[in-house]
Amino acid sequence: MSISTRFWGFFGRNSAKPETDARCAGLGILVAFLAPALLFYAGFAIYPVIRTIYNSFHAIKPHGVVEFVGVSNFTTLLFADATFWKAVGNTALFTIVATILDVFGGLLLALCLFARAPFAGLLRVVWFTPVLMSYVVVGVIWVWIYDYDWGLANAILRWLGLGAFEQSWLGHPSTALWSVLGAHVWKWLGFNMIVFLAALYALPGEVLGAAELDNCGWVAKLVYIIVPMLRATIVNLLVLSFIGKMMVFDLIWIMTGGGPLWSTETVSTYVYKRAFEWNTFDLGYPSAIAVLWFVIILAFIAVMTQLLRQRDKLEF
Amino acid sequence: MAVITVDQLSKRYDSTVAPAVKEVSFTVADREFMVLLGPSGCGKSTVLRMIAGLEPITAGTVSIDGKVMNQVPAKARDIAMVFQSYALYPHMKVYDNLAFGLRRRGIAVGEIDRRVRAAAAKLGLTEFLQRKPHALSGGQRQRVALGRAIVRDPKVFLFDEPLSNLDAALRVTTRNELIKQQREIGTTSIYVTHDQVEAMTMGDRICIMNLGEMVQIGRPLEVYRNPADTFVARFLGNPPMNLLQGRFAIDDGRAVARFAGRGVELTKRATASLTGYIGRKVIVGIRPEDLYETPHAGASMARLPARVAVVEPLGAETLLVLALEGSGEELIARIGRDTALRSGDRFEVALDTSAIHLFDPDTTKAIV
Amino acid sequence: MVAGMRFGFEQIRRLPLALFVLLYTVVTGGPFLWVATMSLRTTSEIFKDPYGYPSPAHWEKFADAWTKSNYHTYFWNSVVVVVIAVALVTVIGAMAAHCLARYRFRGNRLMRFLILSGLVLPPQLLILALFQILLDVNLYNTLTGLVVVYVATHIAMTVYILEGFFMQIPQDLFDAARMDGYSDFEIFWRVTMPVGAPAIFTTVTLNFIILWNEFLFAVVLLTDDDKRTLPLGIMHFMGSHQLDVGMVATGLMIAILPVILIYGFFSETMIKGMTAGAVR
Amino acid sequence: MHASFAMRCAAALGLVASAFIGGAATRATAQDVTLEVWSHEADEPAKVAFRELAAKNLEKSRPGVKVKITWYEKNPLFAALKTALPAGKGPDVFYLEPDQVEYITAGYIIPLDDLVNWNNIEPWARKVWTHNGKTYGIPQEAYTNELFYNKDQLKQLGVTLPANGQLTQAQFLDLIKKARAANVTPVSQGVGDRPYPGAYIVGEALLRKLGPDDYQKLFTGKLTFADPRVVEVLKWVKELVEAGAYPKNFMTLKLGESHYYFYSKPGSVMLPMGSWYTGRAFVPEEKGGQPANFPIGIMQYPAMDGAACNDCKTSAIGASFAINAASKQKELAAAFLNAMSTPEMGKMWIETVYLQTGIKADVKNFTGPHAAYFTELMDRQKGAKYFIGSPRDMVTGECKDTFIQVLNSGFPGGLLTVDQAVQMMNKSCYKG
Repeated sequence: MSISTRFWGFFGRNSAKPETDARCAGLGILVAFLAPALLFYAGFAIYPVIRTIYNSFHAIKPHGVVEFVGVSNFTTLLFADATFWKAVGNTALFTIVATILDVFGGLLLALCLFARAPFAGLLRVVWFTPVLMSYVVVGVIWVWIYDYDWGLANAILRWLGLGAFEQSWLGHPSTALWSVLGAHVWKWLGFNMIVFLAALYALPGEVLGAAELDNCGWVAKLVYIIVPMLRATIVNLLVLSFIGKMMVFDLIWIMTGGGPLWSTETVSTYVYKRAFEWNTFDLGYPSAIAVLWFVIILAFIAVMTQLLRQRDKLEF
Repeated sequence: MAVITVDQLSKRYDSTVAPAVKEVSFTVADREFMVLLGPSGCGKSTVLRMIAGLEPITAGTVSIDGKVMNQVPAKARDIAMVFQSYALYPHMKVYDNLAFGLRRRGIAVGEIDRRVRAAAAKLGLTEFLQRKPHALSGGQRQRVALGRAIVRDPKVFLFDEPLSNLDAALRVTTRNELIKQQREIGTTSIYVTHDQVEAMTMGDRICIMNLGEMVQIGRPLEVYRNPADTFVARFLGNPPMNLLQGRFAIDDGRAVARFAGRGVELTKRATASLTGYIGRKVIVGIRPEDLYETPHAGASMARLPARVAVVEPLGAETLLVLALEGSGEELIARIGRDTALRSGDRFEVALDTSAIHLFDPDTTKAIV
Repeated sequence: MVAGMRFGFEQIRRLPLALFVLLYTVVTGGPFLWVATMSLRTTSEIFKDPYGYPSPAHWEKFADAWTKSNYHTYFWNSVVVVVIAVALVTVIGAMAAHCLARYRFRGNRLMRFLILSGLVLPPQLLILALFQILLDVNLYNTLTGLVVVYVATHIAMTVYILEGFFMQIPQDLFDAARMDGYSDFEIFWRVTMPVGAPAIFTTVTLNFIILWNEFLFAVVLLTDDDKRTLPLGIMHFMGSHQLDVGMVATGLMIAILPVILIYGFFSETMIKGMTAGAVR
Repeated sequence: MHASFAMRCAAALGLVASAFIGGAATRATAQDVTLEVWSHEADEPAKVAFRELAAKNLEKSRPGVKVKITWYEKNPLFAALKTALPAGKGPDVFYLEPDQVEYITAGYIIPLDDLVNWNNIEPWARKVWTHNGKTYGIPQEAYTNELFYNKDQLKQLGVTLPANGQLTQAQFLDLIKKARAANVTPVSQGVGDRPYPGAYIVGEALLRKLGPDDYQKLFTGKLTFADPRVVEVLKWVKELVEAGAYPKNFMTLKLGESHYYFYSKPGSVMLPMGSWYTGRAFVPEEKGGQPANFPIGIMQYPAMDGAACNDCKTSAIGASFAINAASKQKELAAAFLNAMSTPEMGKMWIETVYLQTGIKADVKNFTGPHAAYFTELMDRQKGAKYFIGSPRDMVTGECKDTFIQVLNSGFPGGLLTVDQAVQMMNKSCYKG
């Protein structure tokens, strides 16, 4: 009998749960199922988080010198950091708008394919390509598209005779955030589309007729029939998309670096700046930003998952 | 050979709430087909799952052939179960669904194949063996589920509402087929349902449960004729037994039930058991089929003035919803199909006084 | 005759839809095609005319990237890291998801909260602590270390998707398997995994796409050139002075072709799979 | 059943774990001594060749020593360093620039005073790296902030430079206006990927207007931006901006792209840039360099009215190298630094990189295809009074962030009025 057998056996014996409950299992079984995930997770995700929380209450000096500063990082953050609040505002705006555009745009795209658009099979691949590109490449492409001189956006405007509307899209505070947002939505629409497409195919046959876009009154049908039936999918995607947007970093970092004049500064870029760009090795303050943000996101998720509670059973 | 004995079986999920199953005891004889009947949430499925070993037992014992099974894991009890949802593995072909339970038991491949094909032939599934469940009709899926139990050749079959997902017509044919199979194989079976027709037609015996407790057990007609309480009285039979407010009295030495403004003499009743109820309230139960449009000779009949509220012709017979003039209570009568009565008509409904049931209004138990 | 008219009528009704479909196809496929043409042109050609047709087509750029710029190394590093990480995170995540979805036990909710809260961890912040931990366990600057980090940081999303799906699998299936004599682990392996295949497939695809393009962890946790992954390889051409646009595009095509091919082949399966549940 | 499953599980975990450990173990078995170096500027062939030659020289003089240089781009390099150093790791030697004082204050790099042969280093360059009497980096690249221009363009606009190459404030504004009228972008500049290029003109103007002392005070928080001289400079720069001095894609134009913009497409009259510009522009044309016959010229930044020091000019140290405090072979690391800093190497630097250096190098005559350019560069240094250090070396923290957003991009980008710029800079930087 090996040591490991006795180890697991020990846990098994301690379990008070009888053998016979289909939904209960001995501690040994639970541990066996959860341990690998928890090991990875505890070591390389939870532990770093705990360190981060710890750091947020300290000033980190070089060579392992740590000085307790209480909540001073947080008070500075909450009451004296205009950039942070600017970043919060930008992130909130970005998150809300991009999430809604992403999810409902994805739904509309899915409906297009679902309404038997020609070449739907090919389009499903083409429309998904932006999802497959890395942020670096998406960022570079869109910086070019938005370029004032040779960018595609202005080229099209001039070609349409709308030269008066040409812009330095990423160069002006009033357009920069929206321009980045456009690129971000462009990248992720395809993902939401695929998920919705799957959900649409899974709808019972009777509503399929109603889902056809080319009937008159399709807006009403969308609002009163399709959206309610896809409620679970929508909520699920809203949560996923929401989380992704709240942490948006790569694309903004590549496209604008938070500028011009902080107009695209998000919480993530601000954390990164404070941690890596601010001539300092002190992680206390950036940690405090991350912790506060983490708490805010968790609160939002908690509210949103309440909506997820009713999960319909699958039919087999 | 398998005798199942359930003794004082109880289940409590949460100490703050009333137990889900309270001290249920019964014995299922070898080769017997026992039906557990009751409304949803009455604890019948929990009893079944405790017998199966899928649910821990709070108190009491489950034994098979005299051996206590409480701590024996499900897989070692040699029990096969058919689920309401069929629980077919969606990713496996019918063949593999049938073979899945055998493979785990170290049975030779050839033997597995023989058993699977035999079961498939018996159930008419041979041509579907290479299909996956989603390509089968409801009835076919049901048969696969049954087949999965049969191939195992277990000591005990457990059925958890296996017909409730079928449409009405299919349910009748599958019901008959299932009984035929069980009689042929002769495996001791426990069948859970909330459908009283299934219970009446299939069960060797019926065990009726309500609110976690066993109310009555017996052969179907026995139970039907002598319901132990008002719950059983109303649960068995469609439409259910009529229950009216009444009072018991002794009039000139005769036992009389007063209800609906009349006093009705109770025939064929031993007055001895009723002495305690003299002058007290009772519940009077009358089955719809014991009511008639006109009294017929040879039986002792009483008559109650009533007004026809609704006429429901069902073809073979007609149901009348009556409002009793004496008390305003409602009564359902099942009468011949050629009645001329219309809604609004007044007449005196006849009842067979020998078929009157009496129940104690406090305990709801039958007064025998 | 009537049918023909109907058809024409329907076509007119469908015109706006068709136009929109065409437009969106151009918007999504256009940039990709643009990068594709650039991958066959030199940087100076591109600067002269960004939207030009690749003539002559410089196919040799692919060979150059593959050999001279070490792309074959980056490519195989990416393959090794991503395949192993995705396989591990799928199995490990599925086990945890199965456990959370299937068993009632004290601490279930806490455990779920703990794991799912990983969804909202900003990676920029984890990176510093992760670096130190990898050093402690001697995994810094190793592909293994990167695999470990990828697994740890993607467990949360994997569990989130899988748990939602596994919860919807009827308990009867598991009861049936249990009565058939299968152990807990066999039930996971023979019932949960195959029945949950659609969700598994979704997480595999998603994790693959994300990890294949992952940059931040790779740049900080790997230093040796012969250990770098593809996204770092592409960065090679994004010099601070000379953004070698042509080679960036070539690198991108090398990086994206496998993903597009896989997706092109499997999108049908994936959708069919997701139809049964998954993220839905 | 449980036991067997548990065993299998444990075995699987063990397997995974041993695979990890196995993977890690292969690293630490090198027999020879390896010196690890992390360097930026992977995309500058001349500098790559320079440093690899130094490495080879060291390997030759010390058998058994291997120098391993890992090439990075700038941002990834510092991301890697900022994680490695706090953990007590990182390479023995790494690339650093003088504005990164946090490495010194945090103690992650060691004083080199007793380790390196300082006889080979220019004293003024050494001074840049000297903090509290100790020197922390060896300066390799030195540069001056220059105003490059296209000689043909200037001629076409009908503008001639005075002998000293310096226009007045008004003349410069006029030049900008002339260029715009001729539909030519006056100044190629972009802040798409760098935190400083947008501030070249305003920075140099402030330096000459205020003189070195007040200039330093301004960027160290001791002088208010509301100072009338500062406001005058800002007003002039605002006029330049409004006259259309910068390209329309100023905000997104990357450093490399701004070079290309200057000499190729669409072309501009001027390019304010560090003199290291040529290290990147003198690569062959097919690799994105400037055309061989490009008429590059160098003018002085314009003279300010009422200036304190119109001969003043920013000189700064760029690429430098430092030794990791956690290095286990500091002596060897210093030997590598010395190997990069010999007079021969200094000569090679100037002749191949076409750039000044902090290494003492005796170069009298320039040869090669770019000799004329280098001669002109040296000409423009005559009589110059150097201010060592650029604004980005002086500002830190919030002030640096504001400098980047305001003086580097928002203000020259035309997004801010003079008042707003003054107010924002004062809020973040002025401590008086």
